[in-house]
Amino acid sequence: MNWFAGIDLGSAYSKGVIVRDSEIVASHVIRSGSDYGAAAEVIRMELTERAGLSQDDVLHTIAAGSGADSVSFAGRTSSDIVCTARGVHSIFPQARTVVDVANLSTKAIRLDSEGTVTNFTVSEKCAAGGGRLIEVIANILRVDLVEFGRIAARSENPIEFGTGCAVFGESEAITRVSEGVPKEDIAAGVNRALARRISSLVKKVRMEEPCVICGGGALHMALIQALESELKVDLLVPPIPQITTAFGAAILARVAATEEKT
Amino acid sequence: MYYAGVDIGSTMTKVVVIDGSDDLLSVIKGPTGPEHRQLANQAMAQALEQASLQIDDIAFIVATGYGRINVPFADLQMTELSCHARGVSILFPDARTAIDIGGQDAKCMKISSGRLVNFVMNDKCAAGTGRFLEVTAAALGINLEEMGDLSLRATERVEISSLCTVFAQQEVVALLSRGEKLENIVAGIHSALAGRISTLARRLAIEPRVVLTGGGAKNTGMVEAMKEKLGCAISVPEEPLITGAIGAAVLGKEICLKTADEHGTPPAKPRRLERATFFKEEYP
Amino acid sequence: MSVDKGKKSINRLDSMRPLRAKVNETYLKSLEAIQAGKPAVWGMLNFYYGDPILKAMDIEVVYPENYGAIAAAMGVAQQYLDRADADGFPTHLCGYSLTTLGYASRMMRELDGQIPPEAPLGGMPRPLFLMSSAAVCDARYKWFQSLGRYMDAPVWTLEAPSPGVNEFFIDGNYDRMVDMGVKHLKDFVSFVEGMVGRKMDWDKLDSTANLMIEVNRVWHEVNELRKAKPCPMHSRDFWSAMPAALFLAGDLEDSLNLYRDMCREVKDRVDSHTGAIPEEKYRLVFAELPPWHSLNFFDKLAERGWNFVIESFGYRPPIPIDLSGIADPLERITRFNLQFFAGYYEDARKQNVLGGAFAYPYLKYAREWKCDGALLHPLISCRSASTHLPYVSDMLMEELQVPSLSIEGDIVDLRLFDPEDALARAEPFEETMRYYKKMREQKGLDW
Amino acid sequence: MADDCEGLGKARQIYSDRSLRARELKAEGRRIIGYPCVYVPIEMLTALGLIPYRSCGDIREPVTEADRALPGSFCPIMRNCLDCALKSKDDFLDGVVAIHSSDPQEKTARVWQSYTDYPYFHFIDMPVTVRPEAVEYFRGQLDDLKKTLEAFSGKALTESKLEEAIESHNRQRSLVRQLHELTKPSPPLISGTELIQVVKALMSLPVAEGNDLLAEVMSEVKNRTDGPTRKGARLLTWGSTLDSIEIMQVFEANSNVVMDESCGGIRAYRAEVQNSADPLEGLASYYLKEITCARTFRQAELGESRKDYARDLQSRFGYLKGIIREWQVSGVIMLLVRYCDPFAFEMPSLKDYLDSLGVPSTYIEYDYTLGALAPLRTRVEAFLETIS
Repeated sequence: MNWFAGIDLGSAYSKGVIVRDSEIVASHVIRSGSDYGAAAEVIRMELTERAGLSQDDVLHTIAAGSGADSVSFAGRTSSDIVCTARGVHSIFPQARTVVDVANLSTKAIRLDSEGTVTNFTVSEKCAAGGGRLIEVIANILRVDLVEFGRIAARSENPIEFGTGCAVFGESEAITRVSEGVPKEDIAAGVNRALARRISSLVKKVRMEEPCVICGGGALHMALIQALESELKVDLLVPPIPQITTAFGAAILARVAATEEKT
Repeated sequence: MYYAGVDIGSTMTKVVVIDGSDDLLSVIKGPTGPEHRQLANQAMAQALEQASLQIDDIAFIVATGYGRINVPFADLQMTELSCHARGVSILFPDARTAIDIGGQDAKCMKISSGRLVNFVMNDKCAAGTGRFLEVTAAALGINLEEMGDLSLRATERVEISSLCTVFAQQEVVALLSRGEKLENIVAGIHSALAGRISTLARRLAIEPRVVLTGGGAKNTGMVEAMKEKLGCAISVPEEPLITGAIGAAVLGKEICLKTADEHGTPPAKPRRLERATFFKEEYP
Repeated sequence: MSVDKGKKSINRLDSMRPLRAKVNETYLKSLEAIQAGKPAVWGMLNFYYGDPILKAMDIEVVYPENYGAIAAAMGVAQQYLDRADADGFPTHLCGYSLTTLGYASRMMRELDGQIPPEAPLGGMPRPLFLMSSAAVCDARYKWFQSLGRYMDAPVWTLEAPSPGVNEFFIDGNYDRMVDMGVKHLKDFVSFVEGMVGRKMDWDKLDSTANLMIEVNRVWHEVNELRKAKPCPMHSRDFWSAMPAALFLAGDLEDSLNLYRDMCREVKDRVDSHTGAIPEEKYRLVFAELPPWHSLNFFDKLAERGWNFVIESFGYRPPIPIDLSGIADPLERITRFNLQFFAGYYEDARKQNVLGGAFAYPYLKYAREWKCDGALLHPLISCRSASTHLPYVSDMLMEELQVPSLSIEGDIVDLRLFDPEDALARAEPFEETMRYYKKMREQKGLDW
Repeated sequence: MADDCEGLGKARQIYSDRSLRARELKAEGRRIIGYPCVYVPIEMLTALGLIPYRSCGDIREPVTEADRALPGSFCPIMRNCLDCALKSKDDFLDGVVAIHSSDPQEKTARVWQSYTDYPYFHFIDMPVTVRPEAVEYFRGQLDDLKKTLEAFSGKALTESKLEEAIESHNRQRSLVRQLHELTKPSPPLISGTELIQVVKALMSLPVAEGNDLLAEVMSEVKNRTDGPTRKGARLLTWGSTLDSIEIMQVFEANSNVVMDESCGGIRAYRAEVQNSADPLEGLASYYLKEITCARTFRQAELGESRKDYARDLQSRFGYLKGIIREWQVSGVIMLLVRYCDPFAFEMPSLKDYLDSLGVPSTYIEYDYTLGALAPLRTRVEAFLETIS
């Protein structure tokens, strides 16, 4: 049988996928921690175990993400943007725009009917528009991410968020708390601020529907809703959004292997 | 007569009660949560209990810090800058410069005859605040407390871009996976932050004695780095966290006595602590 | 010489090397002269306007902008940046300006006018006066004005008109620009005469002006040859060779011959279909200041077939203009300086691109040099070289279906530019460029 | 309707809904011309019956559309201005006159012009020095503006009409100065917050209506009993633009702001256009020389042969001396809008000058959003604690 693996080592989370043909047979997500190499090994073991395979069963592995070079067992590395595009394409072949909301940065990608990247843009460094902001603020408000979304949905008048910096978003939230602003308005304000920053990225690549949101940020319903109202479209969400890039890497691995054969 | 200072900082909340001769009767410290009002009441109640006093025994209460507006029972609110300056000058009467490395900002204060006369603050970029340490520590998978001792074991110092806290996380992880020694990275982190803060401090002509307060002052590695960057000796209070609260209490005392002189009686204000529990869900 | 370069994937021009050597040599010569006590002037990029005056009067000029880049590359900038910060200058100001403000602060307030010992390449001496320019960036004349906190050297700010695209063509506007320019230069000349206590040698100015114009005409011709496929000359050669024409470094007769040699070599390459890189798959335009400290990053891109065929509007020679009929050298200089921008206005108006002199040239380059993509390099602390880039990228896409890749960097915080990160984007951008090649075909654009 | 209240009430109303009157006039067939900067010679618009309307952007409006063409690290006010235009919040404008007063203004104007299609758009180039040839060139630029305005309005801009317009705008300037006389007492009769509302109303109205409004405000304020209370410190705010009351209220929470030296305050009104045989000449020299914005390169003497820093400071900031003395200013807030280079470079030198006068000052930076006002508040309070 032909199994292929994709590993996506991000700054905050590491994800892995094993596919057979285009079927996901195993996937796994862990915190990257401070050692990419170790994280990659953990994922590799967990994946093969879950798939009931030995490591040699996996014919080819492609690694992507900021830690890609630390994946010793990968055949080669590939750009996370290309992987994300391929991953989305195999899940939603009709997709033309992708928003990948990672922990620190956000990418907007355009693709054509073959899943080829036709345009993309990445968030500016100092306005790190990523899921981190939500994690940080949820922590301030002492609510988990589910609760965060729940209270945000209740807000009548979300606050305005000035800064794009995740760390200063935190100070801002704290000062708002001290001003006695209700939690839900802060939560909703964060989502809206993030959604706005993401939507201007998407506009830069000239969004075309259907539009998919993936990456860790796609786990936040409230963010998705905020983004949908900013962009005035319905967003498609993959079943396990944070592994989309790893999945794409695995698909690429399969393609690469078959190309080598022929 | 007794006086209290309540300092609701971005990460920690501190309350002190002092008597007429500035002796500490109680010191309460706890993490700042999202419900400041309850927190203030709760912490105050604990402080009173520790000093075995009633709320009405307290002649004057000054609130300071981020959450100062959420202390319902306070007689006066003052900025953390004035309170820090006053607190430092109480602990070190000859102090001329105070540097406070807090969780959300860094402040440098000039002190003259026990009062704040000038200040600079960094709250523009997190790279110059205590958060830089917390965030990078987390990225390295170590505790904030370990950092100081770790950095003292450094054989050399790794250059860390002090540009941005958010991206410094990635940088330090990359350094680790490149095989840099953990202690050398930590030393690099301290020196990067110390560089930022000493530059900020230089906006005020620095005069000895220089006193370092706030969470950053509890970090030996940070203190060493600051000494090096400033090129002068640095004093650190026994408990650097409560400087602001002490200053608040003392300023309260002084205001109280002043009005007492002017009007014969100190400003009496009936006050009551709301029954409080930590993190009570505010929104049913 | 080219043997050790052989490994490199960019096939550099041999004729570029003497030009680069000449610039370094000129720098050292003027340094010696200065150390021997010859007065020096601090200047800034002013587009052939003030430089020929100083050159004709044989005055040594040092350029804090260039020195800021050197200080950054040599890793000594940080202490000057910190000093400027400590002196109260906001940290989001231009990194070069903060570097020299910190430098001046150290030199004047700590070292009583002596050049700081740690200063690389002999440092910058106390100036006789400062020549600033309003061109391109208003932070620049405010920067030189701010140096007055530290030094008693007077500042002359050169005016630099920049009207709107349509307004440029209103009757009489151009003549008034010339008129102001000439009057302004006249006063500048007498100011300089007063400062150095010497009179202007007008014949020398006349020949200097002519040489400056001719050098830049040849230099422009060289770059026109790069329209050929494959492109015979890479941006790296442009940046290496440009200072002799842009800052009028060294003897202009020599420069003229060296640029002619370059023209010959490039022409030979065109005739023999020799490209600047082994296999030209993609032709790119590079927008604004390059990452001086990690230029080898272009070699990695060259391996992928990326050829950089045109670049940096801010450093280009003006589109040639015949000024032989203009008797007054000051007027010739003025018109040549105006041509740096004005050369594009006519064309810009025809295309109805109103984005101004800074945006339009990139459309022209992409069209005429047949570019598949643009690599934009926005700089956190250099707004004037960055603010127009989103608009440029938008226009390139709107008008020409040419995509852009934007990689952030900075002029002093070199760590900000991440070559790895940049290379990670190369693969998807190649897909993007291939896609828009098809789009252009559908639109009937011929590249 | 904009006329159901008067004086301060009306100013407040127009401030909170600035385009209210402009839209009414538009409906009556008048033509409205937007201008993003106080350097635009609005007298020339008034003289042709066009209504000048200051485009300010809106601090409450989060920037979303402008990202398409302007980066994040760029003058937030210009970003905001362009954003409002791209969201057609100023769809009542018949045209825009922009000016090269700063590079962000220039870059924004050019993007603005190419992304929108107003019936009329003119960009004025502006020299940076006050040298005679620069004034002459600037006069020529105004002559070009005259040509395009005449073509657009179909009317001739006669000298007499222009002199009339200059007359009434000068009147407005002197009325605004008289209004500021009323901040001299302690407590002042009118607050900094109210002054912002009045000035912003003036920048949204035809000059004649503005002058009527000023008259109303003046008589109302002169014998009011509900004026500001005495708060101890008397502050001067200095900077590029301070045009939103939310920021001013932070300053005035524990002080009285008696003068705002910014183009949301006194800057456009402190001096007057001098009568001159050639009115365009008069306008050119007023706008280039008299408006004290950091963008203009001033020096003690033209072509000075030696820099004397003290005289340099005098030539750049000397106008503040009288204000500080007459208004008994006890502290100065140097307010910087983030990424405003001309003003950012000015800060250390201004501090030097204020120190030489013995006036305490503090430097505050903000990014033209209402996001995080708490740090601002802390800085101001701490500053007030140091000077009280």
